[in-house]
Amino acid sequence: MNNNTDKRLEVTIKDMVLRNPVMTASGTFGYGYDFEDFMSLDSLGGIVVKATTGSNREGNPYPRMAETSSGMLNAVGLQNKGIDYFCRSLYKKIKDINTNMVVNVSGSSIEEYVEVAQRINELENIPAIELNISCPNVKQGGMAFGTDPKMASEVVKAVRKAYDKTLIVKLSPNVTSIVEIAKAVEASGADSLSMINTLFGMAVDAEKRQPLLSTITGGLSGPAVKPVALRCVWQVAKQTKLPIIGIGGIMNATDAIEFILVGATAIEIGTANFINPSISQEIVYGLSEYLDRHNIKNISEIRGII
Amino acid sequence: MNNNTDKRLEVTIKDMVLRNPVMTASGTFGYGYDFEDFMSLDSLGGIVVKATTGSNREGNPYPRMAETSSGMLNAVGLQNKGIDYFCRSLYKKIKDINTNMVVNVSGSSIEEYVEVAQRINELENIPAIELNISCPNVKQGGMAFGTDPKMASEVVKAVRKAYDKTLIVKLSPNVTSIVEIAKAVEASGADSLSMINTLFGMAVDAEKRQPLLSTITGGLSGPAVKPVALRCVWQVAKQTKLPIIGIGGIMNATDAIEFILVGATAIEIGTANFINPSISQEIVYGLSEYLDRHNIKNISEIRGII
Amino acid sequence: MKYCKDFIVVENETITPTLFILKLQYLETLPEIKAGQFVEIMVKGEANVFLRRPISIHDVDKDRNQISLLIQIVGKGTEELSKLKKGESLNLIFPLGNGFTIIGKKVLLVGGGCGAAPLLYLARVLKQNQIKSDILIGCRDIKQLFSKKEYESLSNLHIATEDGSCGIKGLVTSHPILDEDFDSIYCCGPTPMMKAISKLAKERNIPCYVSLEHKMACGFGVCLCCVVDTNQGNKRTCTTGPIFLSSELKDF
Amino acid sequence: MKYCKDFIVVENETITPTLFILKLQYLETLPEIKAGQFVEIMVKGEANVFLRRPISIHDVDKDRNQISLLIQIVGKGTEELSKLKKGESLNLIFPLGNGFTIIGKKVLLVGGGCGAAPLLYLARVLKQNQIKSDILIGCRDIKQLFSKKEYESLSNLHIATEDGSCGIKGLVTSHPILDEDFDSIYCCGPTPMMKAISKLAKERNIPCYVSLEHKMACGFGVCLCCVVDTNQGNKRTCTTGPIFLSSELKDF
Ligand SMILES: Cc1cc2nc3c(=O)[nH]c(=O)nc-3n(C[C@H](O)[C@H](O)[C@H](O)COP(=O)(O)OP(=O)(O)OC[C@H]3O[C@@H](n4cnc5c(N)ncnc54)[C@H](O)[C@@H]3O)c2cc1C
Ligand SMILES: Cc1cc2nc3c(=O)[nH]c(=O)nc-3n(C[C@H](O)[C@H](O)[C@H](O)COP(=O)(O)OP(=O)(O)OC[C@H]3O[C@@H](n4cnc5c(N)ncnc54)[C@H](O)[C@@H]3O)c2cc1C
Ligand SMILES: Cc1cc2nc3c(=O)[nH]c(=O)nc-3n(C[C@H](O)[C@H](O)[C@H](O)COP(=O)(O)O)c2cc1C
Ligand SMILES: Cc1cc2nc3c(=O)[nH]c(=O)nc-3n(C[C@H](O)[C@H](O)[C@H](O)COP(=O)(O)O)c2cc1C
Ligand code: FES
Ligand code: FES
Repeated sequence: MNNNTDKRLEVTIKDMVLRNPVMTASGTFGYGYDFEDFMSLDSLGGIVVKATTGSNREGNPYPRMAETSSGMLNAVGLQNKGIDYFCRSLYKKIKDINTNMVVNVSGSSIEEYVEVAQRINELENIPAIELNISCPNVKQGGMAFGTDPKMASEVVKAVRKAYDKTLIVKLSPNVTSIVEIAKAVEASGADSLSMINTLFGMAVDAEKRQPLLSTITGGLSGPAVKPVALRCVWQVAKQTKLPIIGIGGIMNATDAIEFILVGATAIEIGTANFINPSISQEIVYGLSEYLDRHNIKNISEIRGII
Repeated sequence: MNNNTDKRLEVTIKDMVLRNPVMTASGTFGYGYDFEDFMSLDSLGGIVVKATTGSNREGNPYPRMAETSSGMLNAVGLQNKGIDYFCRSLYKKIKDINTNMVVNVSGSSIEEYVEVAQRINELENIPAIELNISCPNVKQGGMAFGTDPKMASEVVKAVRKAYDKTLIVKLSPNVTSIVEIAKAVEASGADSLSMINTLFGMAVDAEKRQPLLSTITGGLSGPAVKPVALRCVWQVAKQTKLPIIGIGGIMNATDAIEFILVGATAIEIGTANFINPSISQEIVYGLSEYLDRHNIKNISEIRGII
Repeated sequence: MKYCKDFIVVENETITPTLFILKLQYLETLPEIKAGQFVEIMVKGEANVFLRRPISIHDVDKDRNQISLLIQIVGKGTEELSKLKKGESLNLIFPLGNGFTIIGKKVLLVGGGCGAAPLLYLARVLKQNQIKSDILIGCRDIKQLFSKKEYESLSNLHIATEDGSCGIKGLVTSHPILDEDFDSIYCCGPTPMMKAISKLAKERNIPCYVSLEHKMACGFGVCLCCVVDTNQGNKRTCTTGPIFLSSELKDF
Repeated sequence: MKYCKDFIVVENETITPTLFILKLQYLETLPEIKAGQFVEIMVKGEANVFLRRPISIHDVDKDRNQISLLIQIVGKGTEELSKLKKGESLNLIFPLGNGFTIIGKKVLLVGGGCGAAPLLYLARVLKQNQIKSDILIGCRDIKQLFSKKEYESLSNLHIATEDGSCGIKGLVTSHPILDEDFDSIYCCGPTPMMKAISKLAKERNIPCYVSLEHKMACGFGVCLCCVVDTNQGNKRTCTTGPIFLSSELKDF
């Protein structure tokens, strides 16, 4: 069966129709076209491109990466060329990719988030933004907005006013109660929640006696974080009504199914793209196989049954 | 060199002198004597025995364990026979073990914590307690005390009044700011901080479509959590003055050194004991070797240099 | 006394595509091992298995200092073990668990599928102690049957196969040998089978021992992950068990 | 076009206890590969390596559709690769990176230790293009020297060893060949060496290309982990590089 047409996998997130629940995570899939050599992008439900901010950002100094047990730390720090460049140059390159092209929006102030959202609102072929209030790799803003329910609420309200299309808000796991943040974001007008962003971590070179990242701390991703991500999705699915996009350590279709079972409507593949650049397409096939094997008529039948 | 006598490794935590920084973590080392077949207990700096509560607890139903990528989830839920049984029966079995025998103290109320601490205060051969305000596996108390600075402060103050010897408080990583909790605990009279307890997580059986733990969620341990643990120790070491015991995913001497580099005075080995029951003793040897190789005269030279 | 030591694979015998027997050589003198005890295996290799895997001791050859394990492939750990080659080494913690308590002079052993693993060594021990045993093995078909000759040399072998390709056709619970009288019954296999046999034994007031394969993190009593609900509350399967008198278990 | 495909190991040649050459067979027709490009290797096996490992293409045999990699064991991934046996398969993403830009008619190649890996294929390409090249290799002693015959057949080989066991005694930077005039210099090796050669080249106004071995998560431009600070800000080493004109790098 051609998965492109496996109707059982279709899901919707507010106004955005996804041909299947498989999306790719911001910061791990470039602007999509980098993967054209390895797979057909139109097999995917959606692609979330790298974080875009108000103006050009150089990000953090090298080294920005450290491998850990079943995972990696990154300290990229939102390197990107800013919203102007995005609208002027990148948008043209991605606007005809035949899947939902979602932009991850970041900033250091409410004004910056709003400005970027407003500009993207005008781009016809961007059906949704993912508001990144959970990046642990920048000093100002980023995770701060995502760890305080009041700040989270403020930024979401402000962006909601400026942005008409599907508004996904990406949550941080580095909080005492992710449910509290999720509820605040829900009440402030978000259409969907995606989670989790990276866990706040660090790595050390014992021989050289120094940190492995230039910023000392960074964001942990990969299979190591999956148990935390599943717990977050499960908690939030039980206590809010918004469609959830599950993220964290998904390496294969079984992992994706686990997220759907605990309540995710869609999922995003992150770090796995580095190891197998065609994994996201393979996971789409894997989902169809799972439905076949378990005789399931529509993926929604198993959503949130745990 | 016999590590038992490698003076370079000696450390102190308030009034407790450890012949080396290597301790074993509560819930992973039984009451110590279970490991006598595999190693000499007197090679260790200390042993933290299983959580003890006011009265008998049956813990959670089976299944209580799920394996994850580079880690495991547990949902034991503080099963133990209570403080009476501990004083009456277990204490006799452990009091002559020639290392620091520390008791992990848990409870559902401040009164329960105080009662247990008081009783242990009277046991001559228990030089310290580790106050467990961070267990994610019980409905009441446990982690709740460790995720709110005010509650943490209250329980520590109350126990401090009832307990004269070395008071270690074990912190949860499942908080927005571990530094905030650490400072509250420091100000309330703790002598030392140990961290981290397990990360709050969950695991799912995609084929059977059900959670793998009877309690659905549980506590994640093992190498998967090491980056988070290192980050917690590093943050707290920079912002408080208390000696820290580093815990989380330590599998070998290199891992132990990493914790010391970011500020830990001692470390505890947890899940690794299940895989290699003589690992804690091997890590003591590994530390001596590291000091030899790097020509370090005393372990304190490298403490917190990152 | 428990040990944590390397063994050397002397044979890896394929029984069916998902069932194999590992014969392992110990380089020292084997300690006393009771039937029903188990080992915790460190699984190396690309499967990237984190915890050890508990496996019953299928047989013991004291003279040669060898033990054998009967293993069914159910996941990545057992799959990895199935690839072991002669000469490779394997780290075990052993012997673990309580082992069977032998009661009476005429006993019945009941095994289903690969769960029957500990019964071969039990039959051997019973014979050494001049206790008369019958053994009833249930399996899907004749291809799943293993160690038939050994069983026959140690005990009176009775067989039930689902397709009738060997012995009677049907489940073990329908085998006529169950109508005979025994001093005790020792049962290892799938939980539904063990429950059915327990029920039968209870009705006839025969002590029935079962072997529980609970998930374990340590296998030697320190993690409290493997508990089973008993008349005296939660007990560790790895130390109080894995062999329990079925009447002590809440669920049986 | 980039590919993610399996290769088959046809040879694993040990040079020194920590240095080896893997010769890999591609089962299709190799695409165009530029000297200085690299591959990202999926490392399977018990080392439990999470990310791929970037390794330069040491040589290409177009006729046979083979490539070779020169690898130094520095950690668990390279250690695991060193155990590969003839016939085993290896998954690669390739070809990655920009490769060398060839400038001029008389060029110098300078390599230190295993960093010299990409220079063999560069020398081959230069010869194919009738460009006269000298190659200067520095290493600890004669035992560390590899592919000597190949180099000699492609280029004028000059050697500097720390102990004088081959060529001149001393560091590459003290070799007289550096006094000659070149249109460009291509330098691969330890960072201090590349910096020293760059400095020398700068003084004499010769364009000098260096190859950076930054830590990479993806290797094909999407993670932004591998950046280097250049005159135009942070650039990805894996796509803009790994070959950079040293005058463009802030640190050089
Ligand atoms: C005391 C004891 C004795 C045992 N003796 C034998 C024996 O002699 N021969 C034999 O083949 N097996 C035996 N087992 C079961 C064996 O331990 C498991 O099959 C094995 O651990 C599975 O590992 P895996 O990595 O292949 O499977 P995984 O990939 O971990 O899991 C695959 C599937 O098996 C299930 N599973 C995993 N571990 C267990 C477990 N401990 N019990 C039940 N189901 C499990 C999982 O839920 C999953 O559905 C015994 C178990 C215990 C506790
Ligand atoms: C473009 C490129 C081309 C390369 N070409 C070659 C080559 O042809 N031959 C060769 O032997 N090596 C080459 N390397 C280096 C090689 O990638 C690393 O040595 C390898 O990834 C180490 O993996 P490991 O698992 O053995 O080491 P690890 O266990 O990961 O680490 C061991 C030690 O090596 C260091 N290290 C790890 N990765 C790198 C890295 N990427 N760069 C520098 N140090 C690192 C670590 O900090 C640590 O000190 C190249 C690297 C790059 C980026
Ligand atoms: C190198 C890298 C860069 C990332 N950049 C971003 C980003 O710009 N914006 C964002 O919201 N998340 C970013 N993330 C987080 C991922 O989108 C994802 O939430 C996280 O990696 C967990 O998923 P995984 O375990 O599947 O990788 C980044 C992750 C990695 C590894
Ligand atoms: C099975 C199990 C039981 C545990 N029981 C306790 C406990 O009773 N009290 C406590 O403070 N921590 C308990 N812990 C947490 C450990 O002491 C330790 O903090 C945690 O496992 C992280 O360390 P590790 O990664 O080295 O295992 C338990 C952990 C495990 C795996
Ligand atoms: S498996 Fe750890 S106590 Fe039984
Ligand atoms: S390694 Fe990912 S962008 Fe270079």
